[in-house]
Amino acid sequence: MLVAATLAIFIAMTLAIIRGISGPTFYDRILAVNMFGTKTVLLISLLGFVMGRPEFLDIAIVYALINFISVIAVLRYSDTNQFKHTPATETSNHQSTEKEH
Amino acid sequence: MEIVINISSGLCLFIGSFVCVSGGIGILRFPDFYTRMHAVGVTGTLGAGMILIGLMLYSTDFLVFAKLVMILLLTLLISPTTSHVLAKAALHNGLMPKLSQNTVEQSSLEQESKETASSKS
Amino acid sequence: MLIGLFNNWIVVMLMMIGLYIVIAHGNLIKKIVGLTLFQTSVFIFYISMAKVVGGTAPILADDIIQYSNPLPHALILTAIVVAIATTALALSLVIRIKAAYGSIEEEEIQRQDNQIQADKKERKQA
Amino acid sequence: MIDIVLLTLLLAVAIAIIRMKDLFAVVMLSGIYGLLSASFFVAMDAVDVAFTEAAVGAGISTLLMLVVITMTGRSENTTRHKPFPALLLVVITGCLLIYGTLDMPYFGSADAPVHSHVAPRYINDSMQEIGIPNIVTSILASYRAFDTFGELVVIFTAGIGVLALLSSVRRPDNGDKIVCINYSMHEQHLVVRIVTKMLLPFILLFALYVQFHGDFGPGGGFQAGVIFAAAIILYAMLFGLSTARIVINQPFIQLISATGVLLYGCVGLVSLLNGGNFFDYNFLSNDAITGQHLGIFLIEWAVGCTVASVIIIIFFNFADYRERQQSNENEHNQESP
Repeated sequence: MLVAATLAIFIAMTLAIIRGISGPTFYDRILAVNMFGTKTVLLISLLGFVMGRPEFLDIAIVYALINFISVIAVLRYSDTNQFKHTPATETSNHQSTEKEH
Repeated sequence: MEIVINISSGLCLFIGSFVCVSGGIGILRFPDFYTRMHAVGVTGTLGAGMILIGLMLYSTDFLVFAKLVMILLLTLLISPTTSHVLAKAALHNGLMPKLSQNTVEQSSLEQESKETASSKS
Repeated sequence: MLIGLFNNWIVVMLMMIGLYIVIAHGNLIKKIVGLTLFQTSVFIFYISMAKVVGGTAPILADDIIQYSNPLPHALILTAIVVAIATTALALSLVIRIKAAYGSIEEEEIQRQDNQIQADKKERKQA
Repeated sequence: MIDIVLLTLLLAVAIAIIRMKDLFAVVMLSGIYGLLSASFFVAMDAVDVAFTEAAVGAGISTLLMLVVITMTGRSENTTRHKPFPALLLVVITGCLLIYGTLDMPYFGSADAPVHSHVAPRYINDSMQEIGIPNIVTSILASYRAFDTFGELVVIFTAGIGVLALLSSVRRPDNGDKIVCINYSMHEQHLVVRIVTKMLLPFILLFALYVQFHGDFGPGGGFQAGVIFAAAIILYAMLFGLSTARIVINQPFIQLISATGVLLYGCVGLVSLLNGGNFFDYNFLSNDAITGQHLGIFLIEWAVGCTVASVIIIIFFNFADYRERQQSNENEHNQESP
């Protein structure tokens, strides 16, 4: 069951990476990084049990904290004009999403 | 007794992994940022909680158990906060939700309510 | 062989990706990201070298006989912190370059430098 | 098996980084890259390294790059110079390196040359010689203390370099405007502020735990320093740089960073004066093991102080430069129309 859960986490991580790469808006990327961070916390906890030495869970705590700090940092420093959401800043062809804007 | 604990922890892990994978599919398949965030926000907390509870049932050492509880508490505190901040920042920076074509009036309504909310705060 | 050397090959590929970014991209921040990739690939190389099949983390416990090699871990641990310090130094150089040239594209900076050189020469000839 | 999956994901992320034009996306992906490589380190039993990489690679380095991007602009110029010679060079070098790996010992083999030289001594004798369970800490702080001293001086020098490049004497009249910017920016972040206030004591306590627990589990001065600095950075981000500077002012933090290096050097000198070699902790006390414990304790503290304060210095100067730039721009905008 532990191995199956690890596999499931891997699948979720892969999907998050795909969203992080394809993106369209930069909030999607932050979301992907955030989700990836949560999944990494779970992966580390699971790996400890899979490998038989679960006493190193401190690492997972650090991951959770760092994940929080980096998301806050992104939002704190995205206040300049270049991060205002306009269709021109889109990087891929998903611009139809913002027609109403 | 041992069998009961094993089965229940396996069940927790299974539910947790299922929720995690469905969250992953959600982030990939949903049409716009807000729905994606909904998928991640809901499944992130629930999936993490279930998997951590499953691991708690597995653990034999008290210290390991305590650390898992700590991770669970942190996740419960941090995950909703980040979702909240993310959605708020996206809305403030002008990213609008994708709406179907016949609800444009609704979107303008929403714009108004947003403005009143921001003037209140 | 495929499984036995897979880690090394991935490390080589990551390293070459980092090198390619450093050579082919003109943007200074992208170059720094490339350097980070290169550094991380070296870290991965060392750490995967330290692994022993069947071993566990090098923290002594009573009922464990086989440990992974702790020496590369100690080397890389310090290297990571040094890497962040040097990256920060590089980034602050980028900030100053941006302040001085108004751009962080390598070609633009070079063009401005050449311009200054040419101006100086003209002034000398005059 | 786990490592193969993780390495493949790493490769995919790296390839995506090449192709990205948006620097913000590049930085986000490099954050994912850091998290992935840290998970790989856990799978490779390198718990101490994973600890450091998690805090540094995924947290601090992403954060610093982000601050710089907001100052220097987000999009990359699309033209690459000489992509084909570069590609050729890279492919040739890569092929040579792969040819070189054919002679390497296979992954995980216990009789590889790496494992035959000094490592057995560390694994077998460190409990008798040093007396702490975490072998990585005993190598880092005792067997190779001189190495670590060098690394610490490098970090300190990098801190000085950042100071020399970015710091400036703050004009007092500018302070009010910066406070104004901060105020307008943060009044809406109520929820995060409350959560952060709840979390901060926990993070600081956790940093201390990591500092003291480094002998028995993953942790130590480097990790604790980074976590401590991360807590201060979080505070500075949400409550404004000027508020954070009241808590930790610049001269104080500079003093701490220098004190760390000095303390480290002094431990070596004391052991030298007591009749041993440089960094021979056996001579710090009458009992060899007690001496080792004392030496490692002091050195971990020195490392923690210097790392924490250098990272705080770096962040403060970056953020300060950014705020000054922003207030200058605002002034400029107000004057121009």
